[in-house]
Amino acid sequence: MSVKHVLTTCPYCGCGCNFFLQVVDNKLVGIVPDKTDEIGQGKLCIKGYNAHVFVQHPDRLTHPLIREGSQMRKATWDGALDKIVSEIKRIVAKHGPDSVAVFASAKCTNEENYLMQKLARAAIGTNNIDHCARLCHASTVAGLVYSFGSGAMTNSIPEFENANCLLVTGSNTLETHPMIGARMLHAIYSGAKAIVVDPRETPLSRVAHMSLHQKPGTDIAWINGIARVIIEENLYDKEFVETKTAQFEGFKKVVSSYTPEKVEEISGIPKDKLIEAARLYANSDRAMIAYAMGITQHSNGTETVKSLANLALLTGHIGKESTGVNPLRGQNNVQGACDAGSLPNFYPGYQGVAAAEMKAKFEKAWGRTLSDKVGLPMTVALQLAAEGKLKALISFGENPMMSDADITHVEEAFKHLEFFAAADIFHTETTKFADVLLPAACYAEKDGTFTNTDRKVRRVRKAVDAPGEAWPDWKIACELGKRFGAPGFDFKSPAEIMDEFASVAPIYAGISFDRLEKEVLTWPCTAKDQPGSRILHVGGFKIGRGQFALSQHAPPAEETSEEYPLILSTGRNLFQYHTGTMTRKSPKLEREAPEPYVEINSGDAKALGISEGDRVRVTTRRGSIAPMARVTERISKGVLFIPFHYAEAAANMLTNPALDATAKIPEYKVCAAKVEKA
Amino acid sequence: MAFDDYKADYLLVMRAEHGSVAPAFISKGEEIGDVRFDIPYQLITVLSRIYPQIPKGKIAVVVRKCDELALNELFKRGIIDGKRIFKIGLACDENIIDKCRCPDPVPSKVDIGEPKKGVAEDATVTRLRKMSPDERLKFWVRQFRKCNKCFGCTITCPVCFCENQCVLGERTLVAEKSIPPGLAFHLVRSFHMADKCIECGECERACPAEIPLLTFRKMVHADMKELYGFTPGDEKTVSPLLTTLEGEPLEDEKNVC
Amino acid sequence: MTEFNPTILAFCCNWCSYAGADLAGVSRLQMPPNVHVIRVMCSASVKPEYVFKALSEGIDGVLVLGCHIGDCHYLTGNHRTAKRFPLAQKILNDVGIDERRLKLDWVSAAEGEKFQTVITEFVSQIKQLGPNPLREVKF
Amino acid sequence: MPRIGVFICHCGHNIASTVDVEKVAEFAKTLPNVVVAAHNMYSCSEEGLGAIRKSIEENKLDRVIVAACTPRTHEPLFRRNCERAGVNKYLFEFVNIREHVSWIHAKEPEAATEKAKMLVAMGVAKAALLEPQEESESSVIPVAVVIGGGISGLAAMSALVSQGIETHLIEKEKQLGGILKDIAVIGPEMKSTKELLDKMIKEIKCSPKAHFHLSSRMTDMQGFVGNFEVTITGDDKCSVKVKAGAIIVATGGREWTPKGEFGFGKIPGIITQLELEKRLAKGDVPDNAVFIQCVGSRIPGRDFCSRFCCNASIKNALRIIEAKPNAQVTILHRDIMSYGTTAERVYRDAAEKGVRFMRYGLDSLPKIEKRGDGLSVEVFDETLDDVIGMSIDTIVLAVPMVPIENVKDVATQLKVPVDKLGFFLEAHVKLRPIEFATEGIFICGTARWPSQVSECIAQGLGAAAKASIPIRKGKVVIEPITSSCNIEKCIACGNCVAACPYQAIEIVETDGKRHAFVTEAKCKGCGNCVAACNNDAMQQKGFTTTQLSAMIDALVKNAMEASQ
Repeated sequence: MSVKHVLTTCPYCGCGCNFFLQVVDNKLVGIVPDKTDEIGQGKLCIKGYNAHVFVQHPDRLTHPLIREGSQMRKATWDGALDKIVSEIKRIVAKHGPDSVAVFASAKCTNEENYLMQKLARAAIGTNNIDHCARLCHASTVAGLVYSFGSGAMTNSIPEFENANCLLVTGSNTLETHPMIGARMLHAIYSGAKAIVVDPRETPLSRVAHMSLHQKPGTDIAWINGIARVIIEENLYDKEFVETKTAQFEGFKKVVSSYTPEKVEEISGIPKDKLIEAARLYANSDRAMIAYAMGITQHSNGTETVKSLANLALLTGHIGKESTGVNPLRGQNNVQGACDAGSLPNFYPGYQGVAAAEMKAKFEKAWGRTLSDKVGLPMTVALQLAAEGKLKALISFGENPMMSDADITHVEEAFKHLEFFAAADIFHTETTKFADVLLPAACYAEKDGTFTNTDRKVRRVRKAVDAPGEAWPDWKIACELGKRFGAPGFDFKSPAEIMDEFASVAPIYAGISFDRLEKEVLTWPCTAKDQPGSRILHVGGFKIGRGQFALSQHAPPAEETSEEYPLILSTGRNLFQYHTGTMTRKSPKLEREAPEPYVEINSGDAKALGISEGDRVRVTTRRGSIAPMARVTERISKGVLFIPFHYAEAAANMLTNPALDATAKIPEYKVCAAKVEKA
Repeated sequence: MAFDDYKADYLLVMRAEHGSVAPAFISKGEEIGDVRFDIPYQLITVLSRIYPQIPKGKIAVVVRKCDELALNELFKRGIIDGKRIFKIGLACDENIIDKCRCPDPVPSKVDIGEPKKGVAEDATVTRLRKMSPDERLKFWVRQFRKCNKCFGCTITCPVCFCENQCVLGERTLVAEKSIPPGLAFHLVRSFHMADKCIECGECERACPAEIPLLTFRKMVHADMKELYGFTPGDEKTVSPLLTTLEGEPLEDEKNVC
Repeated sequence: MTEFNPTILAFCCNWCSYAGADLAGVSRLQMPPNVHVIRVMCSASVKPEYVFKALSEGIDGVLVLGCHIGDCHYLTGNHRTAKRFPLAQKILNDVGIDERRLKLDWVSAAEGEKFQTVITEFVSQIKQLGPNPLREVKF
Repeated sequence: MPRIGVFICHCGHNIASTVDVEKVAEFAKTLPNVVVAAHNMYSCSEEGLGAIRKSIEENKLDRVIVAACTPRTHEPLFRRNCERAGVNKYLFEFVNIREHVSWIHAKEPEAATEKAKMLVAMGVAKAALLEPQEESESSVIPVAVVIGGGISGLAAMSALVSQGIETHLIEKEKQLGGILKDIAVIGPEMKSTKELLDKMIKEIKCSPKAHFHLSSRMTDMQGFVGNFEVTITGDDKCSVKVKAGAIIVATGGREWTPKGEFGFGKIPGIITQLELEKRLAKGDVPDNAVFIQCVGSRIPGRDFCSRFCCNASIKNALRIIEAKPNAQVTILHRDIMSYGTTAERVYRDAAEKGVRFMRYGLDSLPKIEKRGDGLSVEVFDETLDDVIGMSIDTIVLAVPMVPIENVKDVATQLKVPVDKLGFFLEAHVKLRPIEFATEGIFICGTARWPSQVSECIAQGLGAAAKASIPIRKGKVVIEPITSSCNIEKCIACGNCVAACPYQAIEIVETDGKRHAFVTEAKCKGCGNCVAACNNDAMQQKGFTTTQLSAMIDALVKNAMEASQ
């Protein structure tokens, strides 16, 4: 009898809680939260407690499969890998390397993402590498890099506990980042004033000091409005603005037109509330901004992010304990996947592919000539595929057929692809289209690291063997790299991969598995003798000055009409996770939220003769689904909310694929819809 | 600490690992390592997950007083076989005693640590008892409003053995209002625990929302004592909720409430 | 604001208290119309969980009526009832719900008058206590 | 999706005069899953029943609700009606808006109508979740066991064997007859006991179906109605197991032994009634005698009347006087209980024949002293208002009948209750007087209560008749309100086992999983286990947690909407 308690990191949200997997003779029997972990503190959310359930599910993929007509036939690893390489080579020869794209995954480890982008760049020769960050915080990376020079959370999770003011917007924190939400609760119940701005009433807003409900897609308006009040009432940090920021005057001019009255008209937030919120944020010395998809998933997401950053610059609430601008990253390793360079415009460590010296540096490091052409973002890549311009795709664990906007259109893309190879742990809506499907190991079956939302690099440890012949993705990437004839793909362990990653990415320079055995490290960690910095921008910005952005309110890409009078917003709930591949195979989670639903304001419901539990039909210009109605006062009049976890009524059949100009993130949060009784 | 001291095949302790403190279920012959007692893991819960997988052999486990009582409740229900368990008594330190407001922190047999005096009362309980019902309700509503339905209080509880079958996950009793789950959730749980809870306080430690669950448990504990003079944690006595009135004062016809 | 009109739930056992209620009806004994009876076979089959559920969802009061101790159609069924509900009351009290919103009493098949008295008294009791505060509480 | 039909009954004016039945019907139409709602004058009339059946067919209903009177009287009728229309009868739900609404809220029509709506809403919510049920049956072993060979047991046995039912009789003594063995004649008719017993025993013995287990006792009983197994052990320690479908308890009672009352045991010449019977049977007749009634009965602690003692004393007084015409016989009593025409006649007859009847009170008990080789009795005569003294040689104490010593053992073996005095307790004194709550076990004779011989015989025959019902039918029907265990959910905590008053539940193991198991034939459907179960594994048919929760939800929903 061998009984193990394996310390590892949760595979769900970006909190990055640590827990022990209880293993008896290679069987997972339970989970024990790690009481010495600074994030979880011996606590977990319901998903964390169930994170072991799907791992040994009978439906796991166990053998490589190759398409033969409509059938998938069992294949050997050699057979499958050779097939992928020969197909890609053929297509590259015919259409050039940029006709191929690789999707990495924010569920995979840093090491794996490092290899996936290396596979695209060094082995295939294209910068067409991207992952689901495109769908969540692409606008954050773009926006905050502009404002501060770095796209990550400026402060750390434990700091929420000591804040005396929280400005939370576009984040249903208690449901989507429960352990961060817990810290916020602690702060609130210890007297901190929380301002929650959201079209829905959330578990957090219910205990918050102020709960404001803006009309979806009007964020820049109310944010600028707050900025104006702060300037008008001289509540801003003049010294900080003068010494640490740029473009204040221009900014001042832009926001001057956002009078409380105008803001109320645009966003529906009462003007006195807006003023109160502005004063509260400006006058608190430990004021933290936290936000998520509600801000980023808009056709003007990047601008909205910048405008939030403006508030911090204006008040100097940055570079100090319990302040800053804090994007709450959705995936367990979306931060790490970006850090590791699974982005079309960045090498590992946010080193631009367009910059000649960076290209040179990596050509030297990898011993291959690299493309200087910025690659295709995931969303654009799929559009091009639909137009037949992108020919081949290798996807590691992505599920665009559920997660991307306007699925009908995404389906076109997959139908048009000449060749599609996927690696995943389960069959998904996307793997249906695969020509080659590879069985991958999940988090509990491999070693590596995740970087959680507050930039902590946390170990993932192998607890049980992968099912059947499944391989960890890093091994798949290595084998593919070798077969493409590229050097530098024979790694024996994730530790070795991390060493190479650290050697090329300064922000990870100090990080190694030996150190992680004893401690949790935070990037930037530039030297082996440094713990890394919890708080960014202390004493100034590495780009010199913080940049005020001149963001103007613009209406969403799609506005309500006679036919589509309601605004549809999408998102997650506490119990399911993203496309449900894992959570829907966990009985306890499924039991809590078993079926697709649409939240509708009780007033609207009454008007439409819809009552709780009715089957309804929700339709937009793109499609139509039939979820169950959940009638509630907790959502603003005229707004609908549908979680996107449910394939049987996929919210993304409805969403608008309109993209943010810079970040190419789709506008998941706003589109025009109608509801009727089904 | 060595196997021979306990003639056991397995040893369940807490030890330092990867810069954390971890529960460790060590088979005979394996390295025992750097054993720690400062972090209060609920080892009985840890054990109860593993136990069904271990068909035979004697298991030595480090137990605090509350763990001992928890074991008795498990023995009583035939969930764990007492003959297979060897208890290594651990006397709690002041820090933990205070955290648990624990009246009785000394195990029947102390092998580790110095026996320390217990804490007489839970300040919050006293405060709540003094309140008017309305104030008390306000207090609890404000607390329970934070509940995020993680089920930590049930999952980490050593005497909560319904496992995946807990009714709190069903829609029958706890209304579907997403989260927080409302008062019924906590009332039902407290009733179910009334004749089992041994006040180890793990539910409170495990609550991300920092709801004073142990305080609630202590109140119900007092109720059971007052009504039936019953205290959970004894291997022999049957729960009063399962016995008839034969020969009890309650048999009096006036017994209505 | 019109006078408070409580909504009350009552569980009656098939053999005694439900029959007692029928007898009250046959005898045309008048009583306030606030009580809604759910028939169960024995008061011992009433889960205290039901009471918690009902009160949490805003019901103003819950009655549990069974046979007199010793008369239970199921021998010692109501003994368990007599054990469970005092505890349920205390738990309600612990969280600040007035325990008088839950009442356990014994009504035999022959006690139409008693049924009337129990109902009338309980309703006026609840009227005194006022609406269940949880009606207003939004979790 | 269930298809529910709701039928509101006017019950003539009984309901309609208070409740606005049309409003209620209209409201019912708006409830989930209701496809039709109607109201009719008398739902229980052939016309009303026909209308319901018609509607079931026309609307393809699979659930039926009648809102009318109490289910305790009319439910079977409406269930049968559903069956006739092809709907499983357990998909019928009764809502009581007469006894529980119109009759008790006569002065508040609006409120009554509102309440009726709520109750209908609750009924609909439950009905939607009802499941079809089948009455299960279990076979019955065509054998009866009678415990006790006294007059009651023999009466029962004779009735059974005369029906050709295999019957085993257990008697602890060597010979049959019980207490009557020692009694020569039975009052008031002065019939000969011997003739009675011999006739009965002879009849029984000539039946091949009769089996006697003398000098034996029941030492164990397992099983349930139709399938009992009784272990009978003889004084010789060897035991047999008998399988039976029904059991009749006729263990009788015994004469209470005085604890020194009036000097009993200390002063010679003071005997009990039974002792006197023995002497008279031998022809040993006292020259004079004083009977003292109610010795040890109708006093605090044993406050019952033993019912036969008065007649017994009168009978024996007469026998003495007949044997010795100038014998002086006095009966000291606290009220003479000689009910029935014959007994009353015999009582007056005795008085005429010179038997003296004197009343004494508990506050002035007769004083007895030894005088010479005789006895002296002093008693305060209430009518003369003076103390009377007399000297006699025999004093007879009329003591009550009490339960047999080992009554508790028998009770625990059979798992049946006894009352405070230790007599066996029947299911219901009026409704089910000769059977126990536990099905298949019956009771007769003095095991239940002190009785006259005639009553014992009557009860014996009655018990036999009752016992022969399942045996003749060959099967027992189990109404589907029994509990069952969802093995998936069950965690074998044993709460239900402890809660079940009928030992119907045990923890068993099926392929490695421990779980509770309910023996349906033992389950009476009290649902105690359901309330004891923490995780809803135990469910009672027709009263599941989902069904009752749905009723609560319906009430909450409608009440909250009404209050807004």
